[in-house]
Amino acid sequence: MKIHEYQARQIFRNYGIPVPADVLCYTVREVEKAAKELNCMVVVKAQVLTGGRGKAGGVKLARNVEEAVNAGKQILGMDIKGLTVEKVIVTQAADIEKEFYVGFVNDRNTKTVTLMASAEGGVEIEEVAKNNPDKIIKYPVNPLTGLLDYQARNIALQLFGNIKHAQKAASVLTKLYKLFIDTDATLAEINPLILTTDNEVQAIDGKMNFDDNALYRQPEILAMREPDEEEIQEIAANEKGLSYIKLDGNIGCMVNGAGLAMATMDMIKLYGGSPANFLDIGGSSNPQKVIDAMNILLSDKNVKSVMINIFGGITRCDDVARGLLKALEIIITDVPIVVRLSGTNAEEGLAILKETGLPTVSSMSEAAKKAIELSKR
Amino acid sequence: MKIHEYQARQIFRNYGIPVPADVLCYTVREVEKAAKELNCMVVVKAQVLTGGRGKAGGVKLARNVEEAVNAGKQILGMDIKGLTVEKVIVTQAADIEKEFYVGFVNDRNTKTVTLMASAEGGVEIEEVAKNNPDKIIKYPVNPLTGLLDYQARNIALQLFGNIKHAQKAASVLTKLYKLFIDTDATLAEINPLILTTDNEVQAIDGKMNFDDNALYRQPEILAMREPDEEEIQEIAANEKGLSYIKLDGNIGCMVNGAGLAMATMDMIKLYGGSPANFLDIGGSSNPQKVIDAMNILLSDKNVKSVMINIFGGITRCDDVARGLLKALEIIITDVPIVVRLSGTNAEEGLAILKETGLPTVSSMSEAAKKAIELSKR
Amino acid sequence: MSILVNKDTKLVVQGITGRDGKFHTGRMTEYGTNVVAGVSPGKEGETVEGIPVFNSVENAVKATGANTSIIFVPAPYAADAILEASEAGIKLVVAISEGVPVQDMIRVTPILKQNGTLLIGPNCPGLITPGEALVGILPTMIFKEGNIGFISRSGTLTYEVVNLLTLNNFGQTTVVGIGGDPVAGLYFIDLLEMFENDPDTIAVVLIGEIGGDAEEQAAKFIAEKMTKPVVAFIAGQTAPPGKRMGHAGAIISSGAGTAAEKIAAFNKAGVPVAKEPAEIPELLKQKLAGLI
Amino acid sequence: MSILVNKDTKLVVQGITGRDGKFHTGRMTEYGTNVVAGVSPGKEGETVEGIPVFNSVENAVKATGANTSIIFVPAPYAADAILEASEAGIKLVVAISEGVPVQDMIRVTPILKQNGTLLIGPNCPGLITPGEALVGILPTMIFKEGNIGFISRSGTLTYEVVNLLTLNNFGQTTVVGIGGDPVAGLYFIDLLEMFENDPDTIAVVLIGEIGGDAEEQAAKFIAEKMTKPVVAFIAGQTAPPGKRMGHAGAIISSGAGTAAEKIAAFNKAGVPVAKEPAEIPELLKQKLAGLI
Repeated sequence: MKIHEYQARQIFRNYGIPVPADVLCYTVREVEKAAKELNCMVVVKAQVLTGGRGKAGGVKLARNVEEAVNAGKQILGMDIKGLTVEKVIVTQAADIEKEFYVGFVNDRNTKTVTLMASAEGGVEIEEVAKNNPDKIIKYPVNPLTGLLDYQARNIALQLFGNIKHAQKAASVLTKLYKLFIDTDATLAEINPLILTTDNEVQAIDGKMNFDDNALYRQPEILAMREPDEEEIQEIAANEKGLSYIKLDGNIGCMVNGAGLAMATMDMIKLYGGSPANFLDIGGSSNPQKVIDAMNILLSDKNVKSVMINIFGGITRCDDVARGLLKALEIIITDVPIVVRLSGTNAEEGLAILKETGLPTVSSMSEAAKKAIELSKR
Repeated sequence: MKIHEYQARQIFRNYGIPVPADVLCYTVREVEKAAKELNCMVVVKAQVLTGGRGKAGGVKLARNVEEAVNAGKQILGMDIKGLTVEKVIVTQAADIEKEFYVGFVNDRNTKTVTLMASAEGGVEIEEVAKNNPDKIIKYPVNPLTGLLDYQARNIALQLFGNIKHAQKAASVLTKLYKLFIDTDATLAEINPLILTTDNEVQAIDGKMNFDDNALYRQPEILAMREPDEEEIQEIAANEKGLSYIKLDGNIGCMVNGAGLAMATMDMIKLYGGSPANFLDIGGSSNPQKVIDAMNILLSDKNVKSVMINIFGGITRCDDVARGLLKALEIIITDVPIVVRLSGTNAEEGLAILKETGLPTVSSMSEAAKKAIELSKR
Repeated sequence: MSILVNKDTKLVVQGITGRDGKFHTGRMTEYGTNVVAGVSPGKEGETVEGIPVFNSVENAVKATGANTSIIFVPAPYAADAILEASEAGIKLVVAISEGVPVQDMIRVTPILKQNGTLLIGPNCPGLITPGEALVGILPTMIFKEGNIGFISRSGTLTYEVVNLLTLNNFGQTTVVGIGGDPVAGLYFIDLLEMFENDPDTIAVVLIGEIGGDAEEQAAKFIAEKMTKPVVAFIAGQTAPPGKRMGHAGAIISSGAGTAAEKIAAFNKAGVPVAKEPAEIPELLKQKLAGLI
Repeated sequence: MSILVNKDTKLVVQGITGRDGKFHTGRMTEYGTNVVAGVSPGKEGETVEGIPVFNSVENAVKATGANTSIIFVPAPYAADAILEASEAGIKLVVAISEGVPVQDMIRVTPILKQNGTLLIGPNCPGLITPGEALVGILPTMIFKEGNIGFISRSGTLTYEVVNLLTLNNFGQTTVVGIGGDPVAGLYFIDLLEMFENDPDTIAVVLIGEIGGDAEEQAAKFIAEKMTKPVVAFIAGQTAPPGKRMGHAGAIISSGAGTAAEKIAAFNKAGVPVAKEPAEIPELLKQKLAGLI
């Protein structure tokens, strides 16, 4: 789960990390009011759940209220990577002496929360990682001790040189680590963390992602969720026990198992088709789940054919077939469907489906070819 | 640092441990009001910072308001181990099915926070430890992981037998561990933890001690301090860099170093005298410290003679002697003083003190003998 | 021979009284797995599918000498169950539970290392040594004794490919589903090393997917350390970046973890990568014949 | 010979730029201790008393090969400094700092164990091997080379007794002040074992005090494992229960930790306990002569 910059800033503040004041605005009038109140040089920043905001013109410096209003006009309503900007923050512009990058991330290889830090702040850390990997400090935190004070201090000292600045930065690092752990984050990033011209250390941008598996114990984080339209659909699917991601092709896929679902999408592409979605219905033969899945699939008007790909394991294909049968009685659609059943009791399952008149096959590749063919009619 | 039961109950509640409601009362009138409001069988309990309250008659069951008032009259103002009862709590009497003991303590040997638990609750755990040591479960908690859920559950299951009761008790154990760690406690004890007749698990008494060395980071705990007269004196001494404990003898002791101070008291006793105090002035030659120490010593009117026992290490005896000289110029007393100086530059120190006319000696035993002799004049 | 589980496996089932725990205990016992104990607090003395139940793993180990554990408890309690098994001396823990928070796994990892406990999963189908022991939820009928090692990050895709292998007469030494979570127990390289050291395994099939760089590390390990042939498949070539494809670990982050990168790494390591699952048996044949 | 510190000791001083750190660095260097480095964050490149200063223990160890550390930082930062030393590979840490919270020491303990780091203190005067190395704040003029091992929980009482030993011509192999805190690094039994194994030590003087049961454990260890004679003294016979006698660890809790119990334990173990410090040299003479 992602949150907006303004939400990350608030979490940072709650943990005592210095963050300049900001005002959340939904309208140009609110931008004007905020700029007047701040009464200084401000930055107007689009609040959208995607990166590359700066490059797209979603962040503007304004020297006075008039400029802030203009920035607000330009940014509110603009489109950034397919997302419409519905809100901005107006924040005091900082006097930047130097910019740094600091962030914590769950690292698969060391199986730790890992601190990433760089004196090359303000730019995308992925670019630094690609072009100047030696400019990034990677420090895996021992989960049993947490980030110790001396560790934070030594790393901050490497970045900042000056011990007084380093002590302020070390305090930010230990707080950022604490909030990362407390909130079950998967990413907590300050970019840039700045040294101001008057020797203060401040976070002037923030990004946080959270572990979906841990949201059950993070009610305060969950309450911050502001999903876009696509995500609303994904969340709704999740609540029905389905895992759904919309893609831009025209062949709907319904598969049991995430790996097989990905392999199915890949195969459609390999054979010259284009998958409309990822959809994993998991391991049950419950007809309701199939109905829910089909409804989600078919809500995408691009879908021209559907490929149902089931490998029966513990769940037997004959049970799945019976479930499908019931589901297909209820679903009324003229989108053609091809069903592939394989694995446990596949033959019995295919026999059950015969009566539906649907094309039924026993190999994935046949199913994919058929679905592509049907999509082109 | 110790706190009262009513304060421990509040901490327990803050962490979600079930504790029956209680009302703190300073007067019989307040007791009456509380008993009326609770409108049930109540217990009136003296709030004093010492053990053995029950045996002394400081805890009384009252079946109605009249009995509660009588209990309040008896308990308020009573003397328990030299302490006057100034307040009581009135709390709902519980329907006890069974009593247990659970507590966490810092254990020197395992160097861990150790859980102590027993199905023999409600009596002093020290007696259980003496008479039925096998009835006590001792579980050292791994500091790196904390008390894990399965550990709490397994221990609770050993005590309670029934899994539903055990799960409630396990939840109390994990909360008690958490508050122990969070507050830098040295003891957090629930005795008894009860199973009620309607299958609830409740803490109906609580005791907590805290690490004096950690109070600097526990402002909320420090704010709970309610020292008695003796402790006020000890705290005042601490603030002056002195460590002072009043005893009931008549020979005042002033020593540099805690071990040597204890050995000095012991020697006075060994030679037939009786020490009036423990007093460690630490390792400085600052005259003000000597003045403060003498003032504290002499505030005890039982003191008939004073033994100053200094072993010069890093702090040289001649410096100490100069400090004493200055201090003795300011202090006006007719209590006789004997000074012992040994160690670094002891001879120079003794020479400096010659002019004061005080008896000066170079061995501890001589000093003790002299002080005893002086105390008997 | 085989890796990790075999006739000497003495299995304890944590969460045996739950729906899944009970069902799969029956299946594992049927397959011939030596299930010696179950754990369900407060139910010591009962039996499930004929297996004695204990209050704790410690009690189960003391009474039965269990050396391996399988965990069916719900995700919020999984990490605690893993630690309980490890602290009780269990040397291999297989966690089926899906949806375990990453921080829980990070906290568990160093304790397991201290205790010398191996973990498979969480969010995995478990593993099987055909003809000897099933410790997991895999459908047994598709497996066949043989000499191909098999490692995969997914469930049904594993069954799909194993089925193809068996149909093509490639039996398996051991098939391991390591699970789809970002931070898990054993990774590809740990298992590749075990298969390399297993005398009965002559080749390994590896099924990877997008997210992380476990495949890249596996490729490096294969190039540097392995003598046995390996054939791979990578799922998720068409997955969009930034989206979690069902598995918590299957997500392309900031341009890293793509299928293209993984395929390139394998190709560089001399590991043929199948374009689709059906191609795997043929690639294996050719690789074993020294043709590719 | 000696224990723990000697001519091979390469000492790093943590907190070298503080008042105490600086003062005692001078004293230790004067005594002949091989002080190789100091640590004070942000002051790398400076020198104190001629000793080079580094930003971190890690840097100091890399540059100088330091193997022992002494800590003078204030109590709230002491545990962090201990961990820094241990994680940097230091094998003996001596923590002088007074007033360290017990929980900090409890948290530090398992990490030190993992790293194989020995700790003396906190709240201790350190240790000295006369003629070889001083790692602490003890007044050097009272010590004399010889063959008596010495362990104590207190400071000035140690000096009092060592002074008596030296005056009676009992020189010392190593004198260790283990500190007065309830949870500390090395305890009596750890050091008794080291002295037992030190060929130059012929007898040990042990100065205990009220609180805890380290003395009782020492008595048990002596009875079961030691061949060398031990003479003891216990301070605090007249201390009231429930009061902390200066040292955080010197408190009689619920009737346990009394001097009487400790004296009884030593008597049972055949360890003579002096009635007053002045008696110790005589007891030692008699014990060494086999008279008691």
